[in-house]
Amino acid sequence: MPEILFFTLVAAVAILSSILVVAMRNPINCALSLIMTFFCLATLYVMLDAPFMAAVQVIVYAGAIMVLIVFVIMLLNMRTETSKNYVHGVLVSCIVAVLTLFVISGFLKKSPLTGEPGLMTTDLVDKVGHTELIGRAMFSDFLLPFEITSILLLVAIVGSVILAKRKL
Amino acid sequence: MITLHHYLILSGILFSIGALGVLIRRNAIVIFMCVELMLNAVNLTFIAFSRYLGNIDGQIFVFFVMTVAAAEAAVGLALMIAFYKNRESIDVEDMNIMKL
Amino acid sequence: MDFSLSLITFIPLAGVLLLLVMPRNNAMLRGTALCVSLVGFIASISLICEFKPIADYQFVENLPWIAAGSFQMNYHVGIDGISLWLVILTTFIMPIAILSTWTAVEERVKEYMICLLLLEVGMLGAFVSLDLFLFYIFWELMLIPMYFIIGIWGGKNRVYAAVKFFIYTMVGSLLMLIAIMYIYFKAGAGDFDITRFYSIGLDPASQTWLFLAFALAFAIKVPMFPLHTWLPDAHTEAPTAGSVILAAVLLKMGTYGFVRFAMPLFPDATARFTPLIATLAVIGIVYASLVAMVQEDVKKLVAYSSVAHLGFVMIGLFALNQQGIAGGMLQMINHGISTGALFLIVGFIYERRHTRLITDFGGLSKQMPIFATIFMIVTFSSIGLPGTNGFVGEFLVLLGGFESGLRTWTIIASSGVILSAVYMLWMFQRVMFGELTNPKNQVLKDLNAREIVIMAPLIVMIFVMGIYPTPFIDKMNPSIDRLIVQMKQKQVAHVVAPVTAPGRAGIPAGYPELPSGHPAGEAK
Amino acid sequence: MFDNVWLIPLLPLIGFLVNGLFGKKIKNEAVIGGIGTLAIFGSFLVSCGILIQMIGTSPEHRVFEKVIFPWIHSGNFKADMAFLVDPLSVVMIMVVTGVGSLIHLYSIGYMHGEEGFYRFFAYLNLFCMSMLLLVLGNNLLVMFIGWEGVGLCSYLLIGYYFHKKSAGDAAKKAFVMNRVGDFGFLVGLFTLYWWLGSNQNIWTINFMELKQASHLLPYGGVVTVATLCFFVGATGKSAQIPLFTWLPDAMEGPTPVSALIHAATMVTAGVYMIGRMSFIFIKSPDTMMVIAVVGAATAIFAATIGTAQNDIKRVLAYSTVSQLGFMFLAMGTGAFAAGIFHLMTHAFFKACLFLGSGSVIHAMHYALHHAHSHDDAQDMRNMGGLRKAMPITFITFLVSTIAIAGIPGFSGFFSKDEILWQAFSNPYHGGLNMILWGIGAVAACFTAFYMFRLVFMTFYGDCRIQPKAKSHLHESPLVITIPLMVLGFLAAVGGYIGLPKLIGELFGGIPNYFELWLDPVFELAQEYGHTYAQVGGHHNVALEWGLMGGSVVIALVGITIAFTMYIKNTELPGKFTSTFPALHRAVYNKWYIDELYDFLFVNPCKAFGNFLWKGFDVLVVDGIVNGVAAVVKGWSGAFRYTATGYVHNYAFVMAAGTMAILGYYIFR
Amino acid sequence: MELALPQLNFMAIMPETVLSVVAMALLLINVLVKGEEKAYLGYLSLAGLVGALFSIPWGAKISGFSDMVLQDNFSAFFTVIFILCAGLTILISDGYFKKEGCNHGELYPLILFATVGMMFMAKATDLMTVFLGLEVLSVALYILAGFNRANTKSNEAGLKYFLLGAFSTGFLLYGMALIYGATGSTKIVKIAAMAAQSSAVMNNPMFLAGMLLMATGFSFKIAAAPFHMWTPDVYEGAPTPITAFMSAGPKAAGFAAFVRVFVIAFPTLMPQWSELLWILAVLTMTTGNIIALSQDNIKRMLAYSSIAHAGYALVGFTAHNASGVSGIMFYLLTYTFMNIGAFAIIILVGKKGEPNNNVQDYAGFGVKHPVLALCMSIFLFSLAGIPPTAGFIGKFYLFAGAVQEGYIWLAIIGVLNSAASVYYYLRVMVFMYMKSPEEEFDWVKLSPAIMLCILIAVAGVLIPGIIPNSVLNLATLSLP
Repeated sequence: MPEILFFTLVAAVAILSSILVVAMRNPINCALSLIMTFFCLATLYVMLDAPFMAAVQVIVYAGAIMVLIVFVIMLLNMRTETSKNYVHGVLVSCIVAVLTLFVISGFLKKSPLTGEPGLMTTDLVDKVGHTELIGRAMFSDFLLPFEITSILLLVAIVGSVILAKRKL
Repeated sequence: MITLHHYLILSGILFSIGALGVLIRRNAIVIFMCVELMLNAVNLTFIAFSRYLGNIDGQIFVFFVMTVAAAEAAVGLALMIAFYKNRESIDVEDMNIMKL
Repeated sequence: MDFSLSLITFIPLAGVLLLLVMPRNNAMLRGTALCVSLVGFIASISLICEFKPIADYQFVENLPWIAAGSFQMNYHVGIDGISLWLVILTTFIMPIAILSTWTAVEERVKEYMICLLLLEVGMLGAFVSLDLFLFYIFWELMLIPMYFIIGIWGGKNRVYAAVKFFIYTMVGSLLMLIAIMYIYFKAGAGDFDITRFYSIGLDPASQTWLFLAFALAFAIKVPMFPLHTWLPDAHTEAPTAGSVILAAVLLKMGTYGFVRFAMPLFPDATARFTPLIATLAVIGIVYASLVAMVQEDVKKLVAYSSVAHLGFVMIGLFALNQQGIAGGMLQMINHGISTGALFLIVGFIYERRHTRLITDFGGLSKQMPIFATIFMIVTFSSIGLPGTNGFVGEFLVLLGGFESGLRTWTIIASSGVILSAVYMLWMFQRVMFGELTNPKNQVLKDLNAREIVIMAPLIVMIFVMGIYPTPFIDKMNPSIDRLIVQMKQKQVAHVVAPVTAPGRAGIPAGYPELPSGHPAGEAK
Repeated sequence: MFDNVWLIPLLPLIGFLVNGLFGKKIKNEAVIGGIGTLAIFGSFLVSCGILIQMIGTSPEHRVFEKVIFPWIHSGNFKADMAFLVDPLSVVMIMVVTGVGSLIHLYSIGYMHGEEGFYRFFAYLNLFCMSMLLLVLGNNLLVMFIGWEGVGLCSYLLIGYYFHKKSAGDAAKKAFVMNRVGDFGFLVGLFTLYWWLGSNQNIWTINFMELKQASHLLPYGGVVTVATLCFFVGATGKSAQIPLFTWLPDAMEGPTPVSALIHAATMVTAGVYMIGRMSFIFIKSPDTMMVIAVVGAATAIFAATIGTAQNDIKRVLAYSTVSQLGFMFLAMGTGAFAAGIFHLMTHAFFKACLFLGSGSVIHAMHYALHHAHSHDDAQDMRNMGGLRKAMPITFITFLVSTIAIAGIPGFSGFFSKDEILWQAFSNPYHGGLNMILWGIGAVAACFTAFYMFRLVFMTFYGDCRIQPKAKSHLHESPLVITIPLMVLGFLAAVGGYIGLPKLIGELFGGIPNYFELWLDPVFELAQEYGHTYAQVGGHHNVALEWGLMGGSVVIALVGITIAFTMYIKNTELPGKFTSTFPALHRAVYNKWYIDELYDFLFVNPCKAFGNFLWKGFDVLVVDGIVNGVAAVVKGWSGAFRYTATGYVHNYAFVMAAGTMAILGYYIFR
Repeated sequence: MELALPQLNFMAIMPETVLSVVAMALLLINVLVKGEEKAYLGYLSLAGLVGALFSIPWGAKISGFSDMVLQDNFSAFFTVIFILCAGLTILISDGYFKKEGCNHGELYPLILFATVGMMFMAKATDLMTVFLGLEVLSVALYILAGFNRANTKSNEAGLKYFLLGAFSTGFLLYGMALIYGATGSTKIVKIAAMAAQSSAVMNNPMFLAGMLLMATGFSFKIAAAPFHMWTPDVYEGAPTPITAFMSAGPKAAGFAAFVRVFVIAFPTLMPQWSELLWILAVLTMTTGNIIALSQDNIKRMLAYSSIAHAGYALVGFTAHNASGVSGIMFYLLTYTFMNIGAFAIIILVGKKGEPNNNVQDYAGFGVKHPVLALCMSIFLFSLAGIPPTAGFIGKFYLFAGAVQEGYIWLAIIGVLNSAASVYYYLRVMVFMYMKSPEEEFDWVKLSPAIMLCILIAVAGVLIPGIIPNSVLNLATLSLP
């Protein structure tokens, strides 16, 4: 019972802050709200027996990516979006978003969990440790994706340099 | 008892809000942040599934999604800077040289 | 295997390659193109000599071409009596066409000649193909050079005409492509050999749709009545050679398609749609004649007359008897010769006066007697005067039509012989007769040697085919017989009722019923 | 000699080719004319040979077929280029080559100095060839070649003076009207071929085979249809109602042409055709009646118009139409031999008349030309009293006029009388016979009247030519007058080979050679006819004499009226005109038939064609095509605005699309 | 606990390895090469591509890295397409980027990395590899689209592509997540097995929804309507060689992944996705062709045309039988030739900054440069699907596949579209040949590289058009 209360609280904060991301006029405020959401999600990850993911969420997402974003916002010096925050046709977009919600929740409600159950029980996580589990998986079965990721990051680095460096 | 569906519905809500943000905001950076919100919603789904299935694959996937998000953030922001240099704006309503 | 057909088909292609590497010396280019086309013609003459009047396909070459996945396409060519003459017609017309724009086309001669020769490849290929896929390839291949010929070397409104020509034809042929695929899958594993498709028994329902798809493609090309409007535009805008080839050969693709593909492949549907096709053909004849009558542009007039003439061909083909089909086939060749000649004639005066309006002329006979004579012969050939080629075909068509279930249609179609005289002669009169009032016309020069050389073979053919058509008919007869037998065997249900004998009940009341015996015999 | 029948059409063909191809180079008129004339004269000689040979053979063997080469063979259809020599075709070739030769000869003089002299002779030879094909053809198709060939030559020769618009118009009109007839001919041919083929399995268009198979044909019914169609063909070629209007206009051609084509030969092709297929025509009583009625009607109708024309050739043209009507009347009443007989005599006297008028025109033209006058050389109102200046022309003309008027002793009398008598007495049309005879008789009266009016206006009375021109009038050269004389002679005596039985009996039973000669041809037809019509119902010697006398009287009445009006009392015509102005106007304007046709057919056709073109073809048919293109382009123009350039719009579409897909599949 | 490495099988990713190594090496070499000589990097990358081409293990079925990838003929075939695409792009790049003044050496490694991404997509047998391959490709493409950073159009193209691409990634990922949830695996074979085994999975709405969301994600990549909207803007704005690259390679990669995932993972949902693809195909063809009709900018026009071509390929996918799929493969291969060939000509005609990319600017090109115009015509005719070009054979197989499966109406709509498309292809030729030249086209300079590219492209259009046997057989042998 306390769990569900906690979940509800975290979820409410996550939803609220995400709404703020969409609604705030100042991009900095948006970014901060987003960071708030990320923290909420990290909390939820912990509740889902994924402490390592929670940590990564905080470090990578809230720490690295959001800092980058805030930095760029500062760089581009756009404190506020002066007159118009929203594009034209907000109402229709809202309808679509509500529809999205409706559709997604519509099928999610009816969807049982049918996947093949795995071995990673809460006990195992407790016993072995989440990080080790992740690490083992990452460097055995998921070696290739991991390597691809390295290429991806390399590409991103090269690209950022090419695109944003003052002088080439 | 918190069930899987709690998480799924929450992620659905976040996904929808993210999508809404993409649709209605003018600022490219904010739009990108909304995309990130969507990705995070997906991440939540993955991790929830992973937990309830007892299968680690989903978490690994989330890990990669985060990496991708980081890479996209770098490239996307670089693109925005380049655009801003030329146009003094990152308002998506200014991105319409090419149309029709 | 005898490779003569491939040789004939691809001689022009060799010419194209030759032209590609030649310098831009107009005289040389023209000469080469002419030589190549002449070589092609001479080579094709050998076909006539070696062609045996039997029903089988001859000079057959069947080589595997594409065999991948579920498909098997062969390079399968061969000719029978039906396609023989169309091949000859094509090779015969080409040198004439090339000669015809000897001086009219001064720009981009190289491209022009290449287009003409490529066009020849396409046309010949389409006529000799016995593989539906191969046929389709050639069929579409023809569009490209023709498009350029109209579009680059055409008149004022050439772009519109060229694009219209291209897309109009394309729409029809693409639907045919779907139909080809459908038949292929219906026929089961194998190749695209038409003889194989002939023998599969399609159910009437799918025959209906397939026939419609084929018929649309061919009817556009023919062109049949409501689908004809690309023709006047294309003809009017095309340069002389383009018009000549368009009229002489390209339109025949449509009728040839009917007789080679649409009809034998779908006998039931053919029977079912015969009334419709015949109706459209008849409407085409009368309608196009009436429209031709009031045209102000000579070329347009001739273009509309083509619609009418091809209407006759269609009637003949769908009469589905020996005379009708033979007539239709002959009429195809005849139309190629006489209408080709008419376009050449229009080209001659256009080259001199740069106008085609009938009202700009008048009284040319006085200034250009040779031209007048030739024009007159061609005019009468087009009208179908006995002794000229036009008659034999038209007569057999009408005879065949009358014998078949299309009697009523044929009678209406016969009125075309009146109307054709009306519009052709009226045009002839306005152009050639009367006072030579226009000062620009008073200085016109008569045909020069080149122009006479161009016209001479056509004129000869007009008479040869008119007076002695036997060799032409004899060679095609066995193939036509086979076609008819093939179709009658497969026709399950005839929508057009077979000829019903009126019997002897035609004697008016009041006259005594008579025994059928010979009265003279009884008297003695 | 029979075997050489192919020479008959070949010689003129050679003449045509030589003159046509090389005439321009030859230049020498004598040579050109000589070639042309000799070509046809050669045919004449061959024809004579054949005639002589045929006379020598027994009547049963007077049929000879000669296949030259196979022409169109397709399935069960077979038409060879083949000739049929029988008494009927021999008569025709004799007339064609004989009269033809004379007219060729005449043309050398008449066409002297004309531009395109060679062209004229080439055409003339071509015409002779076509006509000979027509009469010699052993099947309907060869006949049809000739049939259309003569139409072509007629077109070419009418349009000989192509720079004149009227000539071009006339030529075109002639050809088109002929084509209307040809359409009928073709349909008739098809009907016959198809019916016999599909019902009796006799697929033929060969005359002899048709003749053998004719007993299989029913009476009436399909035969009526076929024969009526053929008859439409005949009306076109032979200028009968309703397709007669081209013939008067055809006078735009040079006069020898009028003589040869539009009097002696081509226009009689319809009659010949009916004669050739008499055994089929007779099987349809209805058609016979139609032919007779149309013939009679044309005879009287054209005759009335002829009374009011002032152009010398037009009078003759209407006269021709009228005489052709007589021939059809004969055919329609089953008097085939008489019809052919009239055809022959008519060829003589009408050719002579035309040539005579040509001679007059020639002289007039010369005279007026030298007087620098622009008066119409063909208008009889400008003539008068020419008999002194042109005696030979006058005499031959007069003889022919007497012949056509039906004065006993001259050829026209015998033939015309025979027709009238048979129209009266032949049993085919019951009560109608009397009426037919009556109409024929009245037409004969008119004939006499307008012909003598012509003679009187031209050769008698005061000379109305300008004095200046008068002195230039002179008789035509020999080359012109010789044919005139020969034809005049024939017009006078040609009738004696077909003496009516009645008269023949007077002279010791001289048979009607002509009828006897043609008997093998028409025998079968008569037999068929007698199966449904009683013979000799009216036969009565006294009656025949009476009618003969009557027709003479009628002719004399006509002549007298003409004499009264144009010699004795020259104000009468004027008075008559002013008394009945409407009638005169109507007659003078040919009963407004041309205008009627324009109104009924020509103008609506043009208007309809214009409507179809501009109102339907361009607007609707092409409009749909271009409309489709325009609609597609329009959609294109509209749809391209979906690409607004705004990212959020694009994202919106993507999201909406995704949701639509999801919603559809999840909740359906 | 031992770290048990699975069977790695580097053979399975041989070409990718080669290319990655070459690309990284190039990044280093780039530092040493001066501005004018960046072309050498191009040559080196070409060498790398050739190396990759030869390192493809044909005929083998090698799965590696715990079934993350599967090297089979299917992926080999697509790898060839990607290598060709990259090679041809590199051939036309040097001249263009020199002209535009941004011939940075990073271009070549980026192209190679994008190619690597595509290759991974084609051989991915795990949704994770699909996703990562796609991201490598996408990220590289975002950069490449915005490569000419001084050019506002290029900026805009890059940014638009990025925003929309990221957005669509969200949907794709969400779909993958749902599939994962429904089946408990991201391996496509496993997914299929689960669906086949258990009706609970099959009846799970999540499974269906996941499939649909993945379909939309892939649709974005292959530019199928209504997920095509980015295409014209991005194609127009991106540097022309990159446009050429994007129109051919990533589309092929998208199809490769799309086909493999759907055919192997979702055979049980075949009725649904087949129906969906039917609708998408019709929408895509029609939208692409209709809007292309009124385009003046030739790059934009080709963008719409490429949308339409995706539609044609979807026709074959809808049928997903042997003819259809081998048709897709053949078509994508030849489409690479014709489209890049056409873009090569566009590059030649274009001035700096591309102010003259309108159809009207081609007036009289045929007179001034008959050979180039002829090549352009060949490409355009091939795009229009007129024999004897490869475009026709490809379309034939695609539509024949549809007909074989009874999708007659789809085929009919397809050919009607094809007929309509002729109009705008012809329009270019109208201007090239049938209008009188207004300019001298003296800036059109043929470098050996671009000549080679055009030559290869012409050969690649004509040879498979006339004797398509070998290519078709290869495609048939390479079915997934």
